[in-house]
Amino acid sequence: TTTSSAPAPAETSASSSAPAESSAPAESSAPAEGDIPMGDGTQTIYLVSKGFQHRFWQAVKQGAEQAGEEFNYKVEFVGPENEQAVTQQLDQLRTALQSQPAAIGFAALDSGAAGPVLEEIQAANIPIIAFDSGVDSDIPLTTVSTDNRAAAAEAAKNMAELIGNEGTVGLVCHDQTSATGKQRCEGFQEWMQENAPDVKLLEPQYAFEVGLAANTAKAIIQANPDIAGIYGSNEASAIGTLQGAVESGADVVVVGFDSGKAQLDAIRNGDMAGAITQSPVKMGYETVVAAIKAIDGQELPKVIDSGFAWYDATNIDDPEIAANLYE
Amino acid sequence: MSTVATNAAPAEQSRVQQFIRSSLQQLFVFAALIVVFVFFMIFAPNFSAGVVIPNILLQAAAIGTMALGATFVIGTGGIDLSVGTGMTFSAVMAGVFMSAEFMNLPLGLGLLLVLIVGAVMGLVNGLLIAYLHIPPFIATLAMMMVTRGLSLIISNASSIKIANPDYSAISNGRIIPFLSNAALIFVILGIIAAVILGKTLLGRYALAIGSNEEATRLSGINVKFWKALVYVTAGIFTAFGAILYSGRFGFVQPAEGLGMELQVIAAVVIGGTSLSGGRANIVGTMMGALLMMTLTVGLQMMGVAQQWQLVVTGIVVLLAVYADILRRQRASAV
Amino acid sequence: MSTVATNAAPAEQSRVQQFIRSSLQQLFVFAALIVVFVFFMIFAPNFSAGVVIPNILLQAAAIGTMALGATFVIGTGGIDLSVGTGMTFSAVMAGVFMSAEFMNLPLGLGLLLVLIVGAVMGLVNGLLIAYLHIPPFIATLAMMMVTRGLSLIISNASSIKIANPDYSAISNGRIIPFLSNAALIFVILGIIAAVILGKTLLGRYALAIGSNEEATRLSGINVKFWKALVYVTAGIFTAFGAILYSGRFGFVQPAEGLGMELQVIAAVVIGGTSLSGGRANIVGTMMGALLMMTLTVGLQMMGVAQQWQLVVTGIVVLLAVYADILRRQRASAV
Amino acid sequence: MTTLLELKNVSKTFPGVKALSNVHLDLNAGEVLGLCGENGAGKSTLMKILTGIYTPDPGAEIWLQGKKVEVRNTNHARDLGLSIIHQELNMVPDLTVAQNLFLGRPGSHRAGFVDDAKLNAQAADLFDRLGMRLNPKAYVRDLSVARQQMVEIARALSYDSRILVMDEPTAALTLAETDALFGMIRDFVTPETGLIYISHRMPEIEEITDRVSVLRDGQYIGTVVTKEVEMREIISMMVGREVSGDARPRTMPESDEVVLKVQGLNTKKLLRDVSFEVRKGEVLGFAGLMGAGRTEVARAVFGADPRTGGEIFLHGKKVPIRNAADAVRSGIGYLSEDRKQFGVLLDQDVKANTAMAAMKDFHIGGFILDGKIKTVGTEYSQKLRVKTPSVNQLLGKLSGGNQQKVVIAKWLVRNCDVLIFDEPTRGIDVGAKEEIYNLIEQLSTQGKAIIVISSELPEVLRVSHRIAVMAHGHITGFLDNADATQENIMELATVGKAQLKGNAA
Ligand SMILES: Nc1ncnc2c1ncn2[C@@H]1O[C@H](COP(=O)(O)OP(=O)(O)OP(=O)(O)O)[C@@H](O)[C@H]1O
Ligand SMILES: Nc1ncnc2c1ncn2[C@@H]1O[C@H](COP(=O)(O)OP(=O)(O)OP(=O)(O)O)[C@@H](O)[C@H]1O
Ligand SMILES: [Mg+2]
Ligand SMILES: [Mg+2]
Repeated sequence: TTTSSAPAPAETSASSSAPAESSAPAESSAPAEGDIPMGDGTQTIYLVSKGFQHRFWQAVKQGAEQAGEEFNYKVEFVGPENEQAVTQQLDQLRTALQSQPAAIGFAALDSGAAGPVLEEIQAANIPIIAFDSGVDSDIPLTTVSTDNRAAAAEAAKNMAELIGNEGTVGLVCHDQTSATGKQRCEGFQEWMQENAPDVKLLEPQYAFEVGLAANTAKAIIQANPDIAGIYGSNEASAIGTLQGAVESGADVVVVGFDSGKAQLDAIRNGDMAGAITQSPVKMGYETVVAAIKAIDGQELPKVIDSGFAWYDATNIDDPEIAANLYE
Repeated sequence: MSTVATNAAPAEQSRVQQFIRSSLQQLFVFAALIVVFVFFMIFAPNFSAGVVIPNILLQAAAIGTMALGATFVIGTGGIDLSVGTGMTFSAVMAGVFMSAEFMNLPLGLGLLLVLIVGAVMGLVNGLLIAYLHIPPFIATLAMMMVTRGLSLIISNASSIKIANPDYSAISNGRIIPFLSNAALIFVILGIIAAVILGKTLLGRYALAIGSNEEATRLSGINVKFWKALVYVTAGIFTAFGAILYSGRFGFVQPAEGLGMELQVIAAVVIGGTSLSGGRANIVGTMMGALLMMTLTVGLQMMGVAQQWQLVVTGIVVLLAVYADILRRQRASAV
Repeated sequence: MSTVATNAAPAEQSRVQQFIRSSLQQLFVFAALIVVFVFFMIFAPNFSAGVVIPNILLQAAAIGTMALGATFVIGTGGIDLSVGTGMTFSAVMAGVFMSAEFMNLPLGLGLLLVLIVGAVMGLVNGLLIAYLHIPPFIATLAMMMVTRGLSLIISNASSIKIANPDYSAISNGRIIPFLSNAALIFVILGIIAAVILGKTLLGRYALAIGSNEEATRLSGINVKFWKALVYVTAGIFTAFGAILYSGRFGFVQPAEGLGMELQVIAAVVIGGTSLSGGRANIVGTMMGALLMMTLTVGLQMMGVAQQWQLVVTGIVVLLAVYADILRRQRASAV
Repeated sequence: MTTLLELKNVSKTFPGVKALSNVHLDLNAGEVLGLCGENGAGKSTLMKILTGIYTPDPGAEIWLQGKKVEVRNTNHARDLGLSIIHQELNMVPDLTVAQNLFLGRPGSHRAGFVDDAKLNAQAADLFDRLGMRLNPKAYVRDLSVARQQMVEIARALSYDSRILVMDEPTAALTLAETDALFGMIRDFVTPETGLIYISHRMPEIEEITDRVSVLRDGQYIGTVVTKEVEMREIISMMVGREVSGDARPRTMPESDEVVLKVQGLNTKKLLRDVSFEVRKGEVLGFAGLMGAGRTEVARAVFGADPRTGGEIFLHGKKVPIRNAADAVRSGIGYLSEDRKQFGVLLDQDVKANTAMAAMKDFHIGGFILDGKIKTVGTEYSQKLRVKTPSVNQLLGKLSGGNQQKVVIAKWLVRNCDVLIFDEPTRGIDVGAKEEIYNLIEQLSTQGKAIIVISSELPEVLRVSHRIAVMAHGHITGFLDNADATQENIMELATVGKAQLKGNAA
């Protein structure tokens, strides 16, 4: 088994010291070492995320609220119904603008769509921070994100090792159209194609719910009895995939993404080989911190990496990993 | 004969009177809208009418326009579940026609083609329902799947950008100060829909079919034809909705639209149109769409957690419909 | 007088005969199922009956169970849009009752409470619809939003794990070799539903209400009560569905369930139950659920791209319903 | 005299039913042809074939003024000058009277736009011309059945057709309205036109028709000239045997025990202080003009509509009736006048409909006793001579009259103490009518308290021991059968509003 060795592992482990002990979060991650001014409690920082109904986003929210409490800012947090609801998200962004916050954080579902609203926000002189994934625009002052493509590549790399660099591998991706969804699928495929010529990749299937993912995984397994591994690109896909594998009784290596109680248990007891975790709490925290700095007029770096890490049964309880896992 | 004379109808009412009377009938959803609005003015920070009203109008325009078409369908006693994904499909086709990467057609031609796409979609629904007698729920459910699939296939599951600034101006421009064109177009389409419903054979027959299809048939009306035409009309309104929706951000997301049909139907029903057909109300539909959007915007601005927004919206929808039912019961008991 | 005498109806038909005759009526969806199945046997690699049938049964069990309840609702001429999110809500409550982090109740008590949750959900729907006269579409749409919100609130938007292996065994265990318990329970519940529909007052009155509510009321039947009871029944089936669904994974995802209502309704209608009420068919519903699931599994195994799966499923649903309509027309034209 | 229309060799087969076989019919110019036959004889079916709604079995011929035609659909029929008033109401409830009147009519719009003001004016003109008092702007859903029937009649007359078919147009009408209708019919018939008139009311047939054709069991029996025969003879052609009818009830109630007592009944819309009693074994008739409020009394007593005042006593005990279930539980049965809307489950079978009101007797612990339902259903179908291939037939496939019998059976099975029959013989043929009268009589001798609401005065006189007459929501008087005549009933039924107010004050 491997431990984290992603393209940016050093920062990852460093940065993942997390807001928990956030007495000194600034030193841990922010390349720009400004100090963080306290707010007066009246100003609001508004985060428009990609969702609200999954634990991942709740963890982001939690991090954001932590930072808000610490520095005396109010934090509002919204997200659309699902990861296809781009226009709903943009409406939420505009409504956020109308409530006149001091700063806005924005996790764009579609990197190209937000232009007009971002211009409005800029015109209203409200600083905007991108998080989770980037935006095709110069307007956000910085982007706090995970490199999803690299993270997916890390998953692929581990998968390849686990199956001995050969065999058939299936993908159950969680979303077909969003940038994150695509990157998590493509990053995995690209790494395999470049580095594991003996691995046969199946056409990716899409399933955003546990039940769908389980059924999909079973169909993949039945159609390909020689299957060696399946990758699930978020919590629901990964858990569903695992269930599908269990129900089929097939010996399949399942590699996942994100965390959550069921996934953690599965990894602990070895049913799932391992998964990639991002640092959602930290991502929320850093986004708010960056916003506060922006309100203060400080310069921000172009990108703030919130990191990711591979975890499996061997390192799941390491403090720097555990801090980024949520149940 | 009967002595309780019905007597020659009270001298011909003027149109204005008629309109006021019928507006009074719609008062209920209007009252609900006002109540909700005032509530947010008081309790939601920064919810100021000047900024929020144009915004709500802009955001409600697309769904409201789709709801106009759905009012006809529901008036016949039918239903259109494909309105959300059909909207997306029309928008994807707008992208195909007008974006630089695809056909890059001139605006006028592009728009015309989008409307034709909407009409064809409606026609397919209409043929399935009127001529093959497939229940509307099933026919449009199938169309929902098919249009969603096609959107993803055609767009290759990528969002499409329509860079043409004129396209964007259809929604975002302001011919009238303070009112986005989307809102203006919504209102104009609303007036057109009201005229079609109240003053044309199409509207008359739609409601007749919804009220008693067999009697309508026996009156010598080609029920199949008019029913199909109702779905075509709804398809055209859906295409208008697609233009307003995608024009706002100059951009189309091919996987959107699922679930939107429920919002559309809710707007229609809150507006007083009966799901069993026969009675329909265009002004009510418009108010219904605005009410839903006001709730969305207001609750967000109040900072209500989103889980709770769902609960609150559900309850407000219930209250609005229930109050309307109570009012009608009282009215008919007098 | 009459020559076509009423006369002692052709000697009392045996139950078996009756059953065969009514099965023949359901033949159509059954035939469609066979056709689809054989198609996949030929064209989908590794689609072998031995493996796939238990699998399809397992996967269809939850939705099929929910569809059993929905058959009653649709039989009254109503609809239940809250069945998907209501299922999730029941599952979340199962998590609350039985997972270690929450109440950690013993299995029996936990299951009972889950069924009670389903019944209460149904009761709320029933009261809104039967006693407050809110149209089923709206009442259950509101419930859809409310239950979805509550699921997220109660679970704190986290998935809940129910570690109890006995809970898992409800779905995944195999009392009968080769057949998962979920499938077995589905079949048993199907038989119970068929008995309720065909042999009890509840079923009789549900269809009477769907056929002519006013006439049923004037026959001295407490329509409100029985209608509410139909929704309660549906709620209980939904809770059973929730147990089968979440039991499969020992795991509950509170954001799931949206959109499932359409699959459920599609299964019911494909099975021959009329959306306008008055006619319902339990065996048909079960076949309908299996047909939908066979399509999903088969198309995936054939390696059809998912966009195309949507299109194909839409078209097959249309064909299935249309062929059934043709058959009925022919039957009544003879 | 020229032959306007000739039907030859018409047969029609429905699944399981041969509704018509080789029927012949001819209509002369300038005449009213009566079409008689028992329930299910095939009258409506024949007329539906004539007007393009059903396609006949191959071999049928329709000759219009000497030309053979094929009627393709309703519109084509109308183009050929054929129009029909159907037995069942065919109104669109959510449209207004005027909108209904001109629905689907060429020339009712300009380039697809409709002008309601113009339609209203035209409708008002038409009503004036026909002497009907109807508000063109009223919604049809708010009209009573009788008024809807008037709209249907107006619509059919306004088509200026050459041949008009009226399928039981007076089923919902009272005598006065029937007279008015006959006036319209006489105006309609000119040397160029002809009218086919279907009714189960023999006096009407006698009064309005020139010739009568008779069908029995889908067979053509013959045609007679009305003036040359006694109605008895037509009836025996219809039923194939003699039917005699007493004019008055043959039994008298024996008990003084009051079963149902209604006191001070008021409703929001119409009823004012309606009080009456029905004794054990008594048949109380309700007479009155259209809209007098008889149905409203029945519905209020039965709990189908809300009361604003008034008390109901059963066997001397006050019963709180708030809805139909309460009423049925306390032993009241109500047979509605609007069968299609309130009486039957069209897509359920005969036996299920028969058992519907008495399900308490047909289940054990919620489980239904299908065998018992079938036995009882068969028993009552035979008793009432319901014409159906079996008790498993869907009710929607029975003729109107046979549906009515099933509804009656439903209440007989329930075995209530109080039975309210609202227009019990509407659409029922003479033979069956007499059977129903006998049934009512039997029930009264069994000690039931019975209310019969009827718009046919002979019927009221035939069955009632006492008669309550209503006008404008008031009971204007009670008459013992012995004292009652058509004349003194009409007198009470036409008491003016002003007089009533005077009384009340
Ligand atoms: N659509 C149908 N399907 C099956 N049978 C039918 C249908 N319509 C009529 N019938 C049958 O055809 C026969 C003739 O019916 P029809 O309605 O013409 O009788 P009718 O003479 O008009 O009787 P009534 O006086 O009761 O109206 C009846 O036995 C009836 O059950
Ligand atoms: N002039 C009218 N126009 C419209 N509706 C009327 C009129 N007069 C009475 N009605 C309605 O018709 C009904 C009249 O009462 P009801 O039906 O009890 O009369 P009825 O004596 O049974 O007469 P019938 O059943 O023959 O119409 C009431 O509901 C009343 O509102
Ligand atoms: Mg008839
Ligand atoms: Mg009456």
